[in-house]
Amino acid sequence: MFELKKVEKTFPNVRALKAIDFHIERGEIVGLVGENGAGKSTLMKVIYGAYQHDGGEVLINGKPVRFENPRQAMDKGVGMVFQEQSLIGNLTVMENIFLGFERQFVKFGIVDWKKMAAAARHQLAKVKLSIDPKMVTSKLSFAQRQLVELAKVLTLEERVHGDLVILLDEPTSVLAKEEVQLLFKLVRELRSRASFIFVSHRLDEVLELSDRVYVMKDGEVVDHVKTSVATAESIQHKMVGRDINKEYYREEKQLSYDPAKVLVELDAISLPGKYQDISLTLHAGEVLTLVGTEGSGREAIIRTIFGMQKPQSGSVTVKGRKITTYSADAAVANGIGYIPRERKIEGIVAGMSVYENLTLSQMGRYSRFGFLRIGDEKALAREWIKKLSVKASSEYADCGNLSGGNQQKVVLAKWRSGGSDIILLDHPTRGLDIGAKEDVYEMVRAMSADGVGVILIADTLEEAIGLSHTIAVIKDGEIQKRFDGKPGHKPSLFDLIHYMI
Amino acid sequence: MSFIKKFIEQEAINRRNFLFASAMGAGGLAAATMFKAGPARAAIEDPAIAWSYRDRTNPYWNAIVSGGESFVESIGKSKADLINLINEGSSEKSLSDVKALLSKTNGKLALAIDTNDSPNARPVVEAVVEKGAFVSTLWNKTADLHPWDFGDNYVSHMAWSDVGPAEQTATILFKAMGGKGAIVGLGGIASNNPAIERRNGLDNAMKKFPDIQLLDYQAADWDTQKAATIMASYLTRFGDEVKGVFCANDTMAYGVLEALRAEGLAGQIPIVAYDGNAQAVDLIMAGELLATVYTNPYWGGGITAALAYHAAVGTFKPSEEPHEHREFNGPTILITKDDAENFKKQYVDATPSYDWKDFWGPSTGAITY
Amino acid sequence: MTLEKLKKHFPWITLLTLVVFVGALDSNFLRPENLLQLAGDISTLFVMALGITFVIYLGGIDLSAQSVANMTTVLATLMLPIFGASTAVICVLIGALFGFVSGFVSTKLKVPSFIATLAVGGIALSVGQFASGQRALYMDAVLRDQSFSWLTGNIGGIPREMIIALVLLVGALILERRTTIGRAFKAIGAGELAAVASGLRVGRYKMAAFAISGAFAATAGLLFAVKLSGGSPEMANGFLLPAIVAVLVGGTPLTGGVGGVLNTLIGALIVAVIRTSMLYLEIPATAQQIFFGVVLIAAIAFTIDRGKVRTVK
Amino acid sequence: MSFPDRDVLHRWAPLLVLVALVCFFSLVNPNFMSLRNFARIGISATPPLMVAVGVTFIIIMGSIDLSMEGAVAVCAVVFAAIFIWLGGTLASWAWLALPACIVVGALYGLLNGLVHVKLRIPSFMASLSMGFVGIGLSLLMTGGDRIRVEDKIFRSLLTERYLGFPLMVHVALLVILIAWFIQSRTAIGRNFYAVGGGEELAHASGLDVKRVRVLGFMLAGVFYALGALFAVAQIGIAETATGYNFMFVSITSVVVGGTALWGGNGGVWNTLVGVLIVNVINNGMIVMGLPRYLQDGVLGLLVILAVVLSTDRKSLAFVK
Repeated sequence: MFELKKVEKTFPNVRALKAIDFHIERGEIVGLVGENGAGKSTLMKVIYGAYQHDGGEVLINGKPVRFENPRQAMDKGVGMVFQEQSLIGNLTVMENIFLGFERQFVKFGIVDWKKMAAAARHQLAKVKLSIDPKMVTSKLSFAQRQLVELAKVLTLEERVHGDLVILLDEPTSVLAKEEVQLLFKLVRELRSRASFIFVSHRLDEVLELSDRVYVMKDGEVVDHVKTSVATAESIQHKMVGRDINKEYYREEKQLSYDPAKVLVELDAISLPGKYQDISLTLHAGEVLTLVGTEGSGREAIIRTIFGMQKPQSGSVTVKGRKITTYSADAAVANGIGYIPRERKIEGIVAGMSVYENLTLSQMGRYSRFGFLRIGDEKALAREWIKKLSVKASSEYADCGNLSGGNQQKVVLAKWRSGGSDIILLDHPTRGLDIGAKEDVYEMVRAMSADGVGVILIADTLEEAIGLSHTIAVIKDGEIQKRFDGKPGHKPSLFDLIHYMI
Repeated sequence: MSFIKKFIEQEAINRRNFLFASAMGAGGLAAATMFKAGPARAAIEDPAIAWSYRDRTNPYWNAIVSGGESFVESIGKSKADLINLINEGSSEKSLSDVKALLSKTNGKLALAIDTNDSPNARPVVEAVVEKGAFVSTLWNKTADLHPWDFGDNYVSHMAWSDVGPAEQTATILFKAMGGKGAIVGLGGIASNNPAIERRNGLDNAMKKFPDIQLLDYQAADWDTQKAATIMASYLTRFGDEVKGVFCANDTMAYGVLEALRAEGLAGQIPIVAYDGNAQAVDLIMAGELLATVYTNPYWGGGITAALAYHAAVGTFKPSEEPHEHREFNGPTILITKDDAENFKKQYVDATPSYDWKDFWGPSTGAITY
Repeated sequence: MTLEKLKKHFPWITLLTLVVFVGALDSNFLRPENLLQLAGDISTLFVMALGITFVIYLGGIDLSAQSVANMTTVLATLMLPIFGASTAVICVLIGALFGFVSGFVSTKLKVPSFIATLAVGGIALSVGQFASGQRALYMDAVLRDQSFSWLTGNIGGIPREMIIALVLLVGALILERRTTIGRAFKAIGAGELAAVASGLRVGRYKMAAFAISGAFAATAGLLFAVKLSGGSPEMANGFLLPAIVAVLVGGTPLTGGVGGVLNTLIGALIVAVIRTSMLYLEIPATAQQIFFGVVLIAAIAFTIDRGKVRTVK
Repeated sequence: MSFPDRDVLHRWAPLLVLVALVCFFSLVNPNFMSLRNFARIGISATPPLMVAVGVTFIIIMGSIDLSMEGAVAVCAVVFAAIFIWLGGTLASWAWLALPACIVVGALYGLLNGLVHVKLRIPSFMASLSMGFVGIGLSLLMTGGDRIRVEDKIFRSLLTERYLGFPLMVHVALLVILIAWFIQSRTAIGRNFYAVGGGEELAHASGLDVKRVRVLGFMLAGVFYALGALFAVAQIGIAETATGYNFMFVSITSVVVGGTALWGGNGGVWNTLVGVLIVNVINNGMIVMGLPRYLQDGVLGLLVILAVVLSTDRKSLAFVK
């Protein structure tokens, strides 16, 4: 019923989509997977009208259509559920749900708020969310926001005659396990009303939810299989175009750390509303992983160590010295490096070259009397581009134009080249494809071997288990349980989840 | 050739510097007469004529330009031949525009200018002299800058001595109040010459009326709305104490009047102003304004341009004129209820025709410092 | 050459187009001494714009520059008899101090720079008015020539103030391209959060940018005071908007991180050409403002590199 | 949880600042606290209030509008010209000048919005340039002259009083109510908040952001026209200079009232309080007899103080 035939999209210098064939039937759930840069997001944008295709045809029930903007796509029943933060925080839930389509509640230019609230409640009921539609959206939890997003798209049901196609873009990335299950249940129920295109990095989830999976690579659909016959390995193989070591955490490579050398010591730090009574110790060469759900307080702990938040009580000791001033620059001076989750916002500076990004945290070392030694900076950049095999045309390349994995490498190189021996990793593999993830794991192991202490907030539990020496499970800002994660003695997924929820 | 020209000009500048240096000492006067005549140049044939002034949003400057246009027409050109340079209150733009015009006309220029701020007069005059063009200034110049130090090219400077007329309006105000009571004052942009002189006029009058008290005097920057706001606040602060208002110009008086009108006090508290705009004259006839002073900007605008032009074409040689023809005060006419109607007939409803070659007839004598 | 690559060059292409256009209508305009003079006359304004560039480059705005320059003309005139040539240093330091206060209010008290600088400008204006006794002041000619002859006149036909402006430009360019401060400015302008997360003391750098802007504004005021041989609390009026326009039209948008001091050079020249072109095109007095506005819209429409500005607010 | 408390405090901070200022000035000079003085403040606050309300909508969208001086000048001059041309009194066809003025304001705003949106020029620059155009346009129309509007009926906006306040203050309050209605009850009003809260998201949700922007500038133009009408009613003169000083005063007022320059929050009531704060300061400084040369500086300090008190600084990552 919704179909793409030989769809093309070309940007200056890049052929982003090459003759894409794609179809989805009524009530079907179709998965869409591919590495970063494979063309998934371009394809989605063509489908929901943010981009216009420049070759081939988009067909609905056999009739060619063309969407000039997202609104036209919506009018034809194509809607998009964006990743987490796509609701406007300062508006109420109901305003977000009906944003751009308020006309139905408007009489003589006046909005009938009661009618809108009632309609909003109706939509929220579809996703089984019982919140006040007059609530300001910024006060909702991540999971609630995701459901409001879905409810918003489901308003198409009333507005559009004919079938609905709903795109789900990484809907699970910020959800805890049980919330994911709730979402999946909901989607399965809703297939009586709509078809879904499910985009995710998490292959297991794609296989669990979808009927069929399209695999993309280099702007092409390289395979399309029924999930009943597919395996994660075969799909990964298609995505990457090479075999992946099944056990890619390579536990056997994990070395033990030096318990005699303490790098960071948290002594009963508390910050009301964020975390309470956290005591942790990080040793040289240790990978310490904080496990917990979204909003459990993990980020706040990391940001405290980096000096961006100040605990109300308790103390932080770095390399034997108690921290008195909480500021990022003091943390950097103490040899702490921070690799934030929002890579594009906090990690790299888009618009600056690789070498400029690399020395940002250590300009003092590459300058004399305030004047930069740009030659040395470039040499450093060339060295690390080679060391980490960063795919960049040269040290002059704009970091904003690098792929996610290569950006992450630049951020890592920034800290490592500056000699940081305490590295804080917040979701370092978020949004990376498998190949890039492997590179990150390799770097974590390399750092550990060099005696660097690493505190990690992992993207998945498997990652956490595979990489860490020590695991602290955090729930509602408190440490619930500590696990020793030495090879051979690793806790199971179930052990962790038990304490998380 | 240009080398020689440069040398001569350089000499002229050196002479000026020497002049300054010696003016500090006792020999200043002697030196000044010694080097009185600057480098005379041949007359310019058909120079461009320009007026450089503050803005077009003000009736005062409009009258200046009208006078300039009238002069331009009197020599058989069209109004459009008068080049307008508007500085919008920016000395920087004033100077840049003049330089650009000098460059465009290659020095074939007769310039009439108010330089916006007095310090700006020197660089303007120097630029004009360097290019061999002719300039007459109006209002703003520093006291140490004199036309006769620049030979023929700095033709003249005209200003109005506002102290006397302002003293007269203040006196009229005080008499209307019966010689006693309290007044408030509104001044122009504090550092402007006219603002300072008019304030001095008020102070002089106050000395003769010991029973008059000045409650407060604040700058309203020649602005109608600001004046209205300040007047309203005066009413709050002083209430019924205010028996009279002294305004440094007409446009502020309108604001004062509207602030009073809002309270139903228009016409009940005497106000005096300055400039003699048409609206002010009407207000005097309506009894809402007590007096204003007409400075005849129309004549000022015309004659300043005429002086520059005629010096440029060689009708007269400025350096042969006495000092009182190089720096002189313009005419002022005091307007009160008695003569308002007559004045309106003569100056507002009709435009008097002037002989633009009678350069110094209406003037009121040399500027004294 | 693709359009993308060409975009970088739009500002100076716009400038060249304007010059050629006016030159085609009146070839006098293209005389070298005329162009030289045009560039020379914009010098003072350019110096102020140069300072403002740093603040806009960080995504802020400095509306106090004109008031600081006004104040400086007064202070310079008052201090000349006492301090002689070191007046210049004192003025620049005072300007930097006012800029620093703006920066402090903006970064530490989190008042938007639009308001913070406007307010600090008010304070500068008050200082200027108070110090001047609300009068125009004149410099003693001998003292001026003793202390500041290096600021006036010509060297080999080139106005000295233009040379000063160029020296300052080179200084600013080195600051922007070759120093840690410049690099930090770039990082903060393009990605403030990343700069914070890299351990940069963002607050300090921002205050430094405002202080630099204040110092340049004071320099502009000083140059102007010496040029006009006097000072008044109104003398630098009319500088602010053209200076900001020069920065923007040169291609340093208010969003920060893009553009730079070289762009401001081009922007200042564009402003000078538009202004002067009115004389050559003989635009009537009452139509000059419209002309300026319309040409400005056209020039900005050409010069901004929209590719680098994500949302157009 | 101390969150709601801080929220509430910051929401009411501008009003508290206003009350504190009124108390302070009243202590210095008891005359300040009088109906007559409040009426005076009301008169001087009315024209800038209209302009500030107009620009509030723009600022809520996260844009800025610097064209108000040109817009007010054009509207005032067009109004006065038509008014005089059609008879010069409201008791004739000259009343048509009132709607004509509003239409001109809307058209001016429309043009401003189109330049901004269609040419994709940031609003700061687009509106700054359009401001020059507006000033120039009014200059072209008047040739620099002033147009006097002396009709007694029109001027009754200033001269007639009810409950101690002139008519124009009452009309202005009515306009504020309408503005509040637009802000909270109409789709377009809420869309301003959506654009200010997240432009790209709003676009992706199917909102025609460009249309909202252009409409916003148009609406602002209407309020500028109202500001022009009140300014003419207050002074009785329409001229190019009618628009002077509105730009910085109105934007300062909006920010002092607690509407953030980065958009998405604040509103009409904030602006009312902000305009009152600025006008109370201006009035109070003269009432307490502060010398003029100190007034700019004191206003600056008080504005900083007011903004500092009314912004929720802890929630801000950084400020531009």
